Formats: sequence, structure tokens, C-alpha cells
Amino acid sequence: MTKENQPKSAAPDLGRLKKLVNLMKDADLVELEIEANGSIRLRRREERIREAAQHVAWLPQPHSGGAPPLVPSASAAPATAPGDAAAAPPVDARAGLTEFKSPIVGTFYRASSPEKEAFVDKGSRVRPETVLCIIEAMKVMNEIRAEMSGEIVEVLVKNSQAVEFGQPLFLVRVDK
Amino acid sequence: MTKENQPKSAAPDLGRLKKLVNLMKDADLVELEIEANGSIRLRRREERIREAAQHVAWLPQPHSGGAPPLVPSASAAPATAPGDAAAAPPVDARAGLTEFKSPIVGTFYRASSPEKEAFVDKGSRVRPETVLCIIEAMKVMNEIRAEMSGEIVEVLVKNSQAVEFGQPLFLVRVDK
Amino acid sequence: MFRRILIANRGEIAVRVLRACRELNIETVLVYSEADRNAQYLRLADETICIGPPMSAKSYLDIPSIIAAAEIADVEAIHPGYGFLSENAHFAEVCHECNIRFIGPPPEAIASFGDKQRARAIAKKAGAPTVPGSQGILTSEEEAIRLAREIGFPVILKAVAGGGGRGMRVAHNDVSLINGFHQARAEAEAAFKNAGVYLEKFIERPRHVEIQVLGDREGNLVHLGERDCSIQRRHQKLIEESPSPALNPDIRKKMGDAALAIVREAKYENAGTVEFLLDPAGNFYFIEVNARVQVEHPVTEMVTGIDIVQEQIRIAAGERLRFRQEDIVLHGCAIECRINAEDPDANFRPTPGKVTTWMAPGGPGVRLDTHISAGAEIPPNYDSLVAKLIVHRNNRRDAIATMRRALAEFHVEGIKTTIPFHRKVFDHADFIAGDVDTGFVERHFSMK
Amino acid sequence: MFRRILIANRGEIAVRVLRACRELNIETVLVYSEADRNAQYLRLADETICIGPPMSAKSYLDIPSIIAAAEIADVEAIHPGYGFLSENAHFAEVCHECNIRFIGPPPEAIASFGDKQRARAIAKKAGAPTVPGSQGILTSEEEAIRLAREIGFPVILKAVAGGGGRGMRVAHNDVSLINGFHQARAEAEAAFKNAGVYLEKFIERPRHVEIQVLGDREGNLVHLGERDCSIQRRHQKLIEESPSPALNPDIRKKMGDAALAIVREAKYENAGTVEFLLDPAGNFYFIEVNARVQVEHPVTEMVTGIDIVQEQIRIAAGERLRFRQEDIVLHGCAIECRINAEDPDANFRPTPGKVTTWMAPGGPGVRLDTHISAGAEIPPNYDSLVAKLIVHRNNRRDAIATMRRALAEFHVEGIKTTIPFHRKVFDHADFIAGDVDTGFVERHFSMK
Repeated sequence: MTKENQPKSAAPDLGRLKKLVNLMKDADLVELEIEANGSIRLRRREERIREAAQHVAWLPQPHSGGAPPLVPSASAAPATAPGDAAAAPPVDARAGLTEFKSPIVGTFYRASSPEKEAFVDKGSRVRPETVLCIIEAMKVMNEIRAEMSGEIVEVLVKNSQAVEFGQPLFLVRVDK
Repeated sequence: MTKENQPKSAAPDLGRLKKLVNLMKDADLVELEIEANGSIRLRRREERIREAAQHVAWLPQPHSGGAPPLVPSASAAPATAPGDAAAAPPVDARAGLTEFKSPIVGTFYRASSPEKEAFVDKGSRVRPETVLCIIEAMKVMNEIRAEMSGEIVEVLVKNSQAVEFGQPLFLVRVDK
Repeated sequence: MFRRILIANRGEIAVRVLRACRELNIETVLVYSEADRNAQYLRLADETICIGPPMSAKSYLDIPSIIAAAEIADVEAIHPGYGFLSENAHFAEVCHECNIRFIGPPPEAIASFGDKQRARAIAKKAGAPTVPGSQGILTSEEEAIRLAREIGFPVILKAVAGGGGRGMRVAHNDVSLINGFHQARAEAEAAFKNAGVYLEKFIERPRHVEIQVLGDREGNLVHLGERDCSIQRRHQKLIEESPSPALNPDIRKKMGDAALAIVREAKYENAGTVEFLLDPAGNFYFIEVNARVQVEHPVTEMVTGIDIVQEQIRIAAGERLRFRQEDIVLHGCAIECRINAEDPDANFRPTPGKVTTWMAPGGPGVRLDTHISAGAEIPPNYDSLVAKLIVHRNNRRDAIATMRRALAEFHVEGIKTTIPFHRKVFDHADFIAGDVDTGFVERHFSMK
Repeated sequence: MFRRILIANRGEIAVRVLRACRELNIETVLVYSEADRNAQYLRLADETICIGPPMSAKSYLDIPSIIAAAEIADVEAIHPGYGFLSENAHFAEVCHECNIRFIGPPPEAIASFGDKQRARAIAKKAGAPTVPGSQGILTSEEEAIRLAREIGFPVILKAVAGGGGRGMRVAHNDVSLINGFHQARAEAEAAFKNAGVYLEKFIERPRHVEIQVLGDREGNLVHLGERDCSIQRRHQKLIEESPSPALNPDIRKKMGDAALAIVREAKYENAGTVEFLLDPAGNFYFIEVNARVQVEHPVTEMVTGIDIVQEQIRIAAGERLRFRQEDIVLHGCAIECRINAEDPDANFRPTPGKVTTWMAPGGPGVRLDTHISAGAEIPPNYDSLVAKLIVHRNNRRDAIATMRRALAEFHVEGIKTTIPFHRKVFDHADFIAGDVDTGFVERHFSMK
């Protein structure tokens, strides 16, 4: 974990991620990396650790290898575009951060409508009552509030992306 | 393994031993002791070690607990009768001894006929060509030779007892 | 046929539905709670979605979360399994509103059979026998005696506000009825501040026998014979078999016809079970309808050769039933043991934990439905069913021999299971003779 | 019936026999070599006896050790399983001499069918078709041509001293036969110092179809239909099914009658299999008799409902067959995959080792015969079969769907298995269409 200035991944969509993970499962891969330029790196292991593999499937983990992250193409989402990625904090610096996890399953929206500005962005200061995003479930738009004070360090999912219960949405530096 | 002067068991007959072992398996017992006076001691453990249990099933092991061994009644066999048992060497003293194992499955005989004297007994000096016992397999009386020089420290099985391949028959202090 | 289905359940029934989908070439989306995050069986689904925390109310029972998961996963239908939302008429309605096919009966049928009074009314309208009794609260001794003579002794008096045996009296004649009437009223008054009691025929030593039905969306209905579920403990079924040792072809036909009349009356479709009590004289009485697939459906699958879960999916997709009543033939005998993570030596206390050893039975005549293998964790949050051990042989005697053998083989470490209990039942002369009733377990295996 | 049986085998077939014994209430004594000392399946026997070191010749093949074990354990009969001593006529004789019932055919029948020439003679005497050919060594071109025209092209020339394909030539006409005759002789002379060649009809694209027979000690014989074992690799069967997709009722009857005639001629009793090659035109030719229970017997058990191993034991104990030919009906379709500890990506190299994860398939239509569960060690000393995955469904299409599902579920870690190979076969259009022959695997899955 000594590498710095790793580009930070925007979490890819669920379906694709699952397909890749299934591919890894089928092929007993412990590592699978696809770079934006199309190059691919795979690593197999005799005995893979199931729990780890399942974890990889769902949590956008800090990237631990020397190669770029999973997503092959530039993100179209407003935040965490490739331009931002290079400025992402180094892995080590994240130790003190808090993952803000989705309280429900549904579709994640960064703004109240496509024309509107995002509720929060990287660097935003938030207070407990601050709305961070909307998650749509059963046609209901659920405003998700911060319930803590601090600073948004990273937005981990793309606009209109499907999110699971418990999926990390933001990295927050919580006020002491 | 610090206890001394443990009585040494004559191996009981195969069928009975197996039934007890099966009982242990069914009840998840790690220890089962039945004394000659009828008292019984059982010990259960959540996770028993299968290999150990299977081992107990077949090898007359040095007894490790504080209670007398498995056989409830005095042995009728010529050697290793209860009278001898008290004089058995302490467990610790056995470290340097060699188990002479049965090279075939069959019925173990200590003498060439019931009237005859045993080929060897506790304390006998043996040489490689010395016949230790006979094992009957398919009506053939197979003379089993020592194939080593040393002293018989213990006879581990009873006359006319069924023995498996690899079952220890004698404890031998091999000459250096 | 559907392209993609969401399974709104967990454990063995989730695996059962996954299997049916895979054999029908349907993609599967499986939801799970945080308690099941590391469950081994999740690997069997094409996609998995975490829908909430361990508490069922916030995950497997949470309609918005399940519908949201169905929408983001873009499925065409939801299979609810059994338990959880499977008999929730509102959930079935929400599915319809969201344009997701609910794999089960129509909401109206679920609602009708979910209400005991309405279910009884439907059965009566269909001409099926129900347990005879008073229409409501008894007003006097005289009324009680008149009714009891009409329906025949023995009868049972029950407190309308009752439960737990209080305010209950069995009467075998006029004298005991009069005494019982006053005692029951006094007891009910004391216990519930409501002295109202009603009267029902008391079915002595009943067997629990139920009929599996299947109906398509065009109104075609067939039944797949019966299951005998008399081996129960506190109304929880433990062992089920088909055919019932107590049914002859005549009773089977009558019970099957009654079951079909009841579900036809309710415009039922998809799989369902009509439950009856059978008395030693061969009279049977409607109890209720389970408007879903049941835990014990495999015994019927084994004797009929019909895959009930696949049929559920076909029916929901609009397919017509592929067989008629005369095509249904019962072959041999099938028996199921529910293997629960419970300690039969400690009053069937649940024993969640990690399964360290799992040596499962197999070989001829054995089917095992389970979501467990070595290393699995049984979470404390949900029901304790870990496996359904099913045998199928040419006759009941051979089925029992195979079950005894399979139970002897089945070796689990890390958690206690009900396997030793089942071994005892299959050694019991009355069970072997098929001579049991719903009181069998309490009578012979009273652990308390 | 026997009270106590010794099982002179290991692995899955030992477990199979243990299961049959337990269902018949017979005590079991299981022998094992030091390589199997810690095998999990030993726990299933009532008694176990170590008979020798890992090397088969000194344990599972060592007659004195096995007889000694049988004597000290006081058994009444020995079941030899398949392989090892199962087709050793001398062993069967020794058992008889020692007053131990050998569960299998009489020594004379074993000996007759163990000799290819005698077996062929028996088949001819019974009027069964054998592969036509020369009586012995061809003396001239002219003789070869005359014979080839008589039996019809194509024909195959084989070196009498041959093996490994050397000295073999297929000829489709006179010219290629004359060339082939001289080439084969030259090649045989060079390879074996023996130029002798003989000639046989060359069966193109044959299927391997075999008939299961059962006969009691009174001479009653029935056959249980056929198994199609055309999916082979280097003459090792990998997948077997019943019924054969290539048989119609007419051929089935003819082949069954031929099989019964052959075993009747040899005064056969107990279970046995008569193997045939079936050509695309529906002609079949006797190959050999396997005088024992076969690996693939479960598919026949599934479609007939007859427990072949139990019947073997009943027959050996002197019971009369409990069914006649007209009672045998094949229900549905059963298919078996042999799951071996072999690496299909490395030319099927055996992969002994420790099984760290074993998630076995189950559910409807699935039977698994195995001696393995998580933690098992596969010793390098014996054959690599770790499990037989059998499915049984109403028809072949459904059976294939169930097998695909079961293969997808089957998850093993620690050792490589042939599961991925089977998945490919069950995805292959020709296999799905039932359009295969014994060259299928080499043609489509040539790994070398």
C-alpha cells in the first residue's frame, strides 16, 4: 500500500461488475484488471479466498495493485470523472475516513433533477441535515441526509446508478 | 504424560472395541472409560478430532488419562494379564521403544500349539531370525520373525486375537 | 417464458427456486440481507442484491426494498418462496401495479384464504366438509347440548377470545358438556375477561392430510395427490410423506375432489395446498388453504414426477397446464425429514452457528434439498431449516429403509440438528406401521 | 439373508455396497489399505479392518489378506464391487472353498467371459451377432479379399500380436485392402516380430450400448434395458444414459433377447452386463460380458426402480428374482457423469490431493454417489473416480437441463475435476441431439 496517486475508480454498474466477478469465479482469478487503453491483466491462484472475492464484488475497495482500476472507459457521470481521479487522495491518507453507506436499495441520484446542481460534491461541507443524494425506490424519491458533520472527500457512485443496501456512497472526513 | 505406573491394557476383542468406538462417535465422546468395578467415565467435546478417534479404534495406545483402561474384565490371555499390567513400564519410559507391527491381517498365536510354550515373552531376547508369533491367514500358519535384535518389552495382543495389517504386536527395545 | 426472475427469499427455498430457473434457462436475481452476505448459496444466482439489515422486517419482508431491487435488476417476475411475503396479498398487488409478475395465486385468492372465516365459507360453498360447530357464542347449556347431540360427541368447547388451551374443554357426553360449559366460561372470563365460548366437533387422533393443487391462468385445475404431515411438534411439521398410509383410493378421490372444488370456488391459480384433518373413520374436514409452495412439496414431486416449482413459473408466465387429472399417477412412496438446526435434547432450541463438518447422504432413492455445505454459517435471524432429506422408493417399507440408512449417514458437526430425533421416529413401531396421528410426537417424544 | 458381509473394495463402490447392506439390515465389514486409513467413508461401516499397504497388489488385490479379514470378522459373504478382485475367477473359487459366499456370478461364468475367445464362442452358440471376421491369421491377399467381400466393406486388419494401433489398417475396397494387407503385415513384423494379421468388419461410428442382466440361482434371467455409453475417452466411459437415444423398441427387444441368450448359455447368475456395438443402421454386435456390477449401474436403477446392488445380495443369498421380464418398464431418462479427479485441461492427468471445498449438487432429479466430502484426501494409488452425478427426469431433454444445472452447481476446490469437461459436453449440439458415437470425445474434445 505504498503506491501513491492511484486513479480512483468510479464504481461501475452492478451488472457489469457482477459479470466480471462471475468470470473471475469461473476462471479462479484473484485479480482481473482492465485498463482504459484496453490492456488486460489477470492473475490466478490455486486457492482463492471466497470471502474476499465476494467482497470485491460489491465494495469499491481502495485499489491495492500497481495497475489502474476495473473500469475500462471514462465515466460520464458529473463527478469522479477521469480528470478528478488523478487528484484522488493516496490510499494511505484514507485511513481516517468514513464510508457513508446506502440505507436502502434503489437508484442513486446526485441532484433533484437532471438540470439541477448536485446536492454535494467533492469538498462540500455537510451537516447532519444536509441532503447528500436521492435514492429512488418504488417510484419514491428518498432524500438521504448526512446525519453527521464533515467534508465529502469522494463520491463513490455515479448518477442514476443502482445501489444495494449498505453500498458505500461517499467517503466523508467526519469532524472530530 | 507424567503419570506413572499405569496398568497396561490387553487389547480387547475387535468387535467389542468397535462397538464402543461407534458409541463414542455417535455421542461425540472424546473419552470413554469403563472400569472393572463397573464405573464409567465419559467426556464430550464440541469438536472432536476424527483422526484421533479413528486411531483409538485400532491401536492399543498407551493410556493417557488418570483412570484404568478400556477392558472391563480381567484378561484370560497368558500374557499381559492384569497381574502383569501393574508392572508395565511407565509411559515415559517407552519413548525409545519400537512397535513391531503385524505384516498381515489374520489371527495371532503366541505358540505353535495350545500346549506349547510361547515363542517369546516379556523380557525375551530376540534376534532377526527369532519367530515371534504365528499369524494365521487362510488356514496358513505364517511364522513371523523379528527381523531385528533386541528385547521384548511388552506383548500387546492376546493369544488367538484377530489382528489387522499394521497393528502393533510387540514393544521391542531394539539393540543400538 | 420469463427471461429473468427475482427470488425474494433465502435458504433452501431460494436454492430450490434457483434450480427451477436454471433448468428453465431463466436468469436469476437473488436478494439477501446482511446476515446472509457470506452465504455460500449466493454463488448460484446470476446476480445478487443486498436489500437490508438482518432483521426480516427491514429486508426479506420489506416490500419497497424488494420492489426496488426488482426494478434496478430489471426482472419480469418475483418468486416469493414460502414464508416472508409469499402469502402477503398486498405484496402481490404491488407487484402487479409495478408490472412485475407475482409467481403465485391472485391477490384476491391469497386474501380470501388468509382469512379463516372466509376460507371456511368458501369451503362450505364448495360443498367441502368443515369441522361442524356452533355459528358463534353459545348462549346456554341447552343450546350446547342440542348442538352437541346434533353433530355428535365428543365435542370441544373453546373460548372465543382464547388461546393456549385456557377456556377449552372436551366433552364426551351431556354431563361432561354441562360441567365443561360452565368451567370453560369461568376460565375464559378469568383469563380473557370474556366468558364467550363456542363449540366444535372434537376430532380424536386426527391425521393431517393435505392435497397439492395446481391451476393455470385459464382455470384448469388438477391435484397431485396427498401428503400426510401427521408427524408434527407444536403444529410444526417434521416429517411428510406421499401417499398417506391412511388413504384408500376412494377417500383420496373424495378429498382430491373437495380440494379442487374449494380452489375452483376461489378462482385460484398457481400452486396451493388444501389442508384437511382426517379422523380414524376416514372422515375428513377442511382446515385451511396454503396459498403458496410448501416446504414439503418435494414428496409430491417425487411420486408424481412433476416439478412443482417449474410448473409455478410456467403457470405465472401464462402457460397452460401440460397434464390433466387422469395423467397424474402416484409412483412409489416418498418421505421427507426436515432437518433443523435445533437441539432435540434441549427442547428443540435453535442452534445457530458454523457448520464445521457436513457429510450428506446420497445414493439410490435419496434427494437432498439444502443450501448448506461445510463452512456454512447458520444465522440466528431466520428459521432453522438446514436441509430437507427426501427419499423415494417403490413402496413405503423400502422408503423407510432408505431413510434410516440416509439418516445414519448424515453427519454434521458444529451445530446440533434434529437428525437424532428423526432416527428415533424411524425406529418407532407405530411410525413404521403408519399408525400415527398429530399427537404422535407429543405422546412419544415429550421432551419437556 | 446374510447377517454380515465383507466389502472388498474402496471409494464410491464401497459406499454403494454399504448403503445396500444397511437398507437390507446387513452388518458390514469394510477392508481398507493404509492409503485409505483416514478416509471419511470408513465411518459408514460397522467394522473396518486394515488389510495392507497402499499398493493394491498387497491389499485390495491380495486374496489371502481379504480372506483372512473375512474369517476373523466372521462374515458370510463378500461383495467385490467392480475392479480389483471382482472378475477374478480364482478369488471366487477361494471364497467358495472357504465357505464364504462370493456375491457375483459362478467362477466358471467369470472365467468364460474373462476369455475373449470363449466369450465370443458362447455368443455365437447363443445365436447372438458378433463382429464378423476371419477365424484366425490371413494366409493371403486372396483370402482377405474373399472374406472382405463376404462380410462387406469396410473391414479392419489387425495384428494378432498387436496393440496401440500398430499393424492396423481400415480398408474400404479391394485396392486399399491389398495395400493395407501388406502394409499391416510389414508393420506388425517390424513392431512385434510377428507378421500375422486377421480381419474384422469395421464398424463405422458405432455406439456402445449394453444390456444389464440379472439372474438368480434357479436360472431365472431378466434384463433391465440398455445403457448407452458412447461418450468415452480412450475406451474409458465418461457419460452413460438409459434409455439409449438410438434404440427403438424393436432393437431394444432384439438386443435384450441376445443378451439373455448369451448369459443363459453361460449359466450365468447375479448381475452382469452384455456389451454391444451398435452401428448407424441399427445392427449390433456382441463385444464382451462384464461379469460384475458396473460403475454406470445407477442409470438403470433410476429408470427401472430396481436397486441392482440389493438384488445382487438377495440373489447371492439364494432368493428368487422378484420380477419377471414383463414387469420391467423404463420410466423417463437417466444420465450419469463420472466425475474424476483429473485435469481436463492437462490431458486428463490425475490430480490427487486434499478436497478443500465440496459443494455438491442436489434437489429434484439429482442423485449423487460419492465417498467424498470436504476435507477428503484423494490418494494417488487408485482410480480417480470421486463422484457419480446421476440425474433422472421424465424425458431426455429435462434430464439434460437438470444435469446442466447440477454441473453448474457442483463446486470443488483443492483438486481439479472433470466437471468442466462435462459442462462442455452438455453444451454440445450433437450430444444434446443424441447424435454421438464412440469417437465423439476424440473428435470434438481432442486435448492432445
